[in-house]
Amino acid sequence: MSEWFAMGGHGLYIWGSYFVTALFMVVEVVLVMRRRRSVVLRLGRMIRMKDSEVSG
Amino acid sequence: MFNLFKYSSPASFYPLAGRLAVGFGIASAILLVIGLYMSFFVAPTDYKQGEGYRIMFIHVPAAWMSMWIYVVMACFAAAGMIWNTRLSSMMASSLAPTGAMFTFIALWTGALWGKPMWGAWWVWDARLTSELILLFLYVGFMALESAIDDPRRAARASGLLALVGVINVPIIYYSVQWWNTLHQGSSIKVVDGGIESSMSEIMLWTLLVMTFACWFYAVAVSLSRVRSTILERESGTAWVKTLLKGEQA
Amino acid sequence: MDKALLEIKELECVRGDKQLFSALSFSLEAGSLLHVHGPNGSGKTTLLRAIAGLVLPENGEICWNGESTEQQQDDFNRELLYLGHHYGLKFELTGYENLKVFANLSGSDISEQEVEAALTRFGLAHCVELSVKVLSQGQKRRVALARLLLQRAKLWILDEPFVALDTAAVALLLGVIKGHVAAGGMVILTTHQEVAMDAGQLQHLYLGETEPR
Amino acid sequence: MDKALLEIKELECVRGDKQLFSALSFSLEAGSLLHVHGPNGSGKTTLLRAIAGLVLPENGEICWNGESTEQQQDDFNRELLYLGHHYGLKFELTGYENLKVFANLSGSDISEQEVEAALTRFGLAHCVELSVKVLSQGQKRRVALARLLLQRAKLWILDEPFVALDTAAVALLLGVIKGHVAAGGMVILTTHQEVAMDAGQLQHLYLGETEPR
Amino acid sequence: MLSTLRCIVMRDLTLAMRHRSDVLTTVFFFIIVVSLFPLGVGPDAALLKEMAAGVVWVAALLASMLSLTRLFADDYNDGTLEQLMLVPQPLSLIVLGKVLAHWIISGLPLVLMSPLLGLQFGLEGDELIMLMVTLLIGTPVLSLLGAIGAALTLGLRGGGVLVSLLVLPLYIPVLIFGAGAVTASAAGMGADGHLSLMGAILLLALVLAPWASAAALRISVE
Amino acid sequence: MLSTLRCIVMRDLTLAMRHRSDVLTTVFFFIIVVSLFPLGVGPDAALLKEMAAGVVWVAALLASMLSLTRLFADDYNDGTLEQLMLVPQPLSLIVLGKVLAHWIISGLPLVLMSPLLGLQFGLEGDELIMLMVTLLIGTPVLSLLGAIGAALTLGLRGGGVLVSLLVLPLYIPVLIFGAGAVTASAAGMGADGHLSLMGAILLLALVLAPWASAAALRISVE
Ligand code: HEM
Ligand SMILES: Nc1ncnc2c1ncn2[C@@H]1O[C@H](COP(=O)(O)OP(=O)(O)OP(=O)(O)O)[C@@H](O)[C@H]1O
Ligand SMILES: Nc1ncnc2c1ncn2[C@@H]1O[C@H](COP(=O)(O)OP(=O)(O)OP(=O)(O)O)[C@@H](O)[C@H]1O
Ligand SMILES: [Mg+2]
Ligand SMILES: [Mg+2]
Repeated sequence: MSEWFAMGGHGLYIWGSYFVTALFMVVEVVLVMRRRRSVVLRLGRMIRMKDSEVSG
Repeated sequence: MFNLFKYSSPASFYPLAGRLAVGFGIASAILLVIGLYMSFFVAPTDYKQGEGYRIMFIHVPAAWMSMWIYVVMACFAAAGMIWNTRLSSMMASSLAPTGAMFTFIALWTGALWGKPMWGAWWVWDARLTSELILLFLYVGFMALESAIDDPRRAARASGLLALVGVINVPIIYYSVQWWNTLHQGSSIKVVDGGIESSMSEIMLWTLLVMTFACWFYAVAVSLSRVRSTILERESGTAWVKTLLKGEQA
Repeated sequence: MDKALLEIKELECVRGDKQLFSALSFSLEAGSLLHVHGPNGSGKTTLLRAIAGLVLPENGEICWNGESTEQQQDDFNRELLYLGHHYGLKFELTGYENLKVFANLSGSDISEQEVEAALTRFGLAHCVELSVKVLSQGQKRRVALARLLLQRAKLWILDEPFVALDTAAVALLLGVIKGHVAAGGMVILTTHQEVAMDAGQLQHLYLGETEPR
Repeated sequence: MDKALLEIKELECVRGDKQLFSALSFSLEAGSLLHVHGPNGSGKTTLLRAIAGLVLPENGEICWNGESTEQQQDDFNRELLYLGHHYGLKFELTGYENLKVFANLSGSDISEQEVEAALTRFGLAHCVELSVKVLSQGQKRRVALARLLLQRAKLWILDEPFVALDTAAVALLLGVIKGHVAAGGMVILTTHQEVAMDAGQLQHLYLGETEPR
Repeated sequence: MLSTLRCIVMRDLTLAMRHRSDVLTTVFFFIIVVSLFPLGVGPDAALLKEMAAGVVWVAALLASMLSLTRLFADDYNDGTLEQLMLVPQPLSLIVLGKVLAHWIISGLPLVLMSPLLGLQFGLEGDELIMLMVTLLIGTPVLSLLGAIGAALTLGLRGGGVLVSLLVLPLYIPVLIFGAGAVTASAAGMGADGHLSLMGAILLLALVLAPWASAAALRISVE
Repeated sequence: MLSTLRCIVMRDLTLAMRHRSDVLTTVFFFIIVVSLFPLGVGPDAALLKEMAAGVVWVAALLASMLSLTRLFADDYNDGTLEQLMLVPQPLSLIVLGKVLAHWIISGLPLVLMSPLLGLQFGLEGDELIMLMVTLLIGTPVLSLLGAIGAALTLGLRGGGVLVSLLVLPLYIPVLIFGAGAVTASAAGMGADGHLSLMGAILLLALVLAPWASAAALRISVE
């Protein structure tokens, strides 16, 4: 098994590539989702506040 | 044709984008699992490079994506400038971060591949250099967009830049290639050629699967990014209001 | 071309996420003056800039002699003189040089005497050879206003033209505006100062939520 | 320290080859307002900047509580608030952030509520989160003026503070000035607009060749 | 048409002459940057000669770029730019006039100065002439492309650095062919190919850049 | 004292963060300039390795200098600077705060970025560390000295180029010792002498520059 991970001496390079790629993709997805959540929250609050201003 | 125009309005595109993003996301995940399995367990060890060549299965898709996304982005920007459709410029700006990410990944994996193969992290080769410049073009696009406060102005300015950039991309590509062949022997090309000729059928298929996984990933991510942008820019309209009220409740 | 006509049709302007005005329509004939009122931030400057073609409206159209100004920007610009909050002067040049450049660019060919006469009329005779940079606020403003006498534009758009002027200069400018309107010109202006305006056909436009007081 | 006192002694200012004023002397006590009059280019701005220490006078002295301001620039600055033609605001920051920075730097420690109250008082409640750059002229001016409410300066030097303000804001600012003078502050201001001023001890100073009309 | 162009060029030249130091500073910046390299790299003559064309060209790029920020910024800040946009002439013509003036002020002096710097690095005869010729064709392209960047970044904070980020990648082909031509001629190979490519780039830029800059200006002034 | 310093530094950092791209652009400028050289000089690895320290240092100089123009200019144009001068605190303290912020924004990122660029040019191990250390000591000096130039050229037209003219000569000692240290360590010689000289320059600049810049500001704002 560990031999497989060593990848014939190229393990560091291969795993370095795959790991960084995975990291970037995960981070990008998380960032996109977080942005979406914050946008929905912020705009929702804004719209609610405007509504209460009009009615109240 | 009629349908296309219907979906070019943000209000009707928003839900469609949501459904498409989920679809492409799932497809990308499935292809990614298959592709990773193939790249590590199915594809044979290369007779010349040993295991090291397995970096190819992300390097090459990332490199292809980096260039393809720029072209798509410029097309959206052009459509946005010509027909003044808001949605196009939003798509352009939401493609850019993903494109920049793939460019960086291509550079990173290339460097990690280069060390064992050429003994150097970096050489000033034509392909490498023009990829680096592509990263600068992406960063310039994003920097300009984020430097302008007003979103509509930002979209128009960065769209113009994307257009100018896309004229420049082939010029850069050929100039760098020519510049390089003038000075340096083609030692690197030989290695490349070696890989290509030795590429077995199964390697080619793995590469293809991984490429489509990356492509679908890019589509999914930029579609969900554009959804946030649509909400922000259309926050004054009635449909966003009703939509958000529904989501809060 | 007999009578010039400016028509604003269903204009809407948005800044950021704020709609400043929408469905704004009016028209302006030769020989009339439009005074745009409104509290700070109500969108007067934005409206004036939109008419001049410096701001892209969200919706609506601006027509000059029946044709949209976008289609005939050059022709419209020839008839237009816009003076905004900024002076639009090169501070390193003298007042004379500044006026000369504008006269040249607007295509009218104007003699030295005319430029000098305009400067003198605005009380700047003693500082023609000074660069605009060292002039006082009011003097800078006067240099910018001297363009009114030189360029033969039909439509004047003046954003707070009375700012920084002393009482003598305010009276002078009022006279110039009245003369222009009487000669069949058109003027659109805003001002927060109380200035007695009664030139030609006087129209009023109120922007903002507050009603005229 | 009982009563603050500003004394101008034999002041002379020269710009280029032009002597703006010379042998100008006056003094200003706590609770009084000085209105500097004069046509465009008569040297009002120059005088105000000289008092604030931003222009080096050719001759003469400015004394604060009996001592030359040059000798005690830091102490004098603590008592001084100068608002000129420029707004002195960072356009990229919001109004709130701008005020906060000035309050911090002037050494007075001011709570968020106070800053918000000042902005609200000047009718800017709805645009606290906008960067100053996108505000209208009048709104920018209001942000700058909100500093008057926050910094506890004794001497206010205001160069044409009413410019770009709508009528409501002019009335508001007048009230603020009167309040400051009544509470023992000192104000020096210039304006070309006709504003009804009758605060504390009202003094007038006429610059320029023309006599008061 | 021509009188408008002349009026704009003369106006900008007059403004530059009002501060004669302007013209000099670009040249001096060029000279200083070129002179920094021997200090940083060390005084090895062969190494320096090999670097010469590259260093001179990079310095020219930077000098031209540095003066770019000023191209529209002054006019923008004092409101003259919006007045120029209201002039009854095509905006791209006015842009062309301003670019021309910019080149005369900050490009031409570099061309005239370059042989001297080449000499310092040990270049000779043909190489010097080639350096001058490439700069003569190349610097107008720098001004033209730079105008796009300057127009796009107008009124933005940190415009100076941002403009370089946008513009330097666009400059790369000019740099490669410019420096390449000198090196090729030094190696005894013909540089005709390089030169005709640069000419083509110049033509392309001359046609497209004023138009793109004008579009960018309209966006920025809004 | 300290609270004033903190307030100024925080204010400038907030301003920079408002446009996060500001910070990035300086770094990218640095990267781009360094990458231009191989394009100009050609891709010969040995030649490039020999140039490396010089090129990186010159690029750092230029990047730091380019962002200098902004140091006081924004504050000057909108009138904030005259307000800062009226603050009841020594002006040199305020200058120090602004310089500190400038270094954090535009110096520190260069230091952190330099090893990567060194790698591209084929530097290794010790040389990379030495490159970083010299930049760490050197870049604050660049910001400090640069502040004097920025203050002197404030409000002058073409300040961008003029400032480089004033400041680059002042930078030369830092450049020589900085690039020299890297070359020395690459050649296997000790670089201690270089480093301690750079430390001395840093101390001197830290004491004198804020004071000199404050004096220059008073002259410029008049
Ligand atoms: C930082 C270093 C590198 C960068 C920036 C880079 C960039 C690129 C780019 C842009 C492409 C797509 C070009 C095209 O399709 O024409 C590509 C493809 C490829 N690269 Fe790299 N590369 C790097 C290092 C390497 C190394 C070290 C190797 C192998 C020894 C390698 C092997 C390949 C192969 C096999 C392809 C696919 C060629 C094809 O399209 O047929 N790359 N790379
Ligand atoms: N990005 C933005 N987000 C929200 N509001 C904005 C934005 N940009 C501009 N605004 C608002 O748009 C308005 C612009 O008004 P404009 O300058 O036209 O006012 P005005 O009537 O000329 O006022 P004044 O009398 O003060 O000159 C301001 O109220 C400003 O706050
Ligand atoms: N270098 C110079 N040579 C000659 N005169 C100069 C020079 N610099 C400034 N001046 C004059 O100095 C005066 C400066 O006046 P200042 O700005 O103080 O006027 P002000 O009273 O504030 O006028 P305003 O009401 O227009 O604001 C102007 O008349 C200007 O022409
Ligand atoms: Mg206004
Ligand atoms: Mg004044």
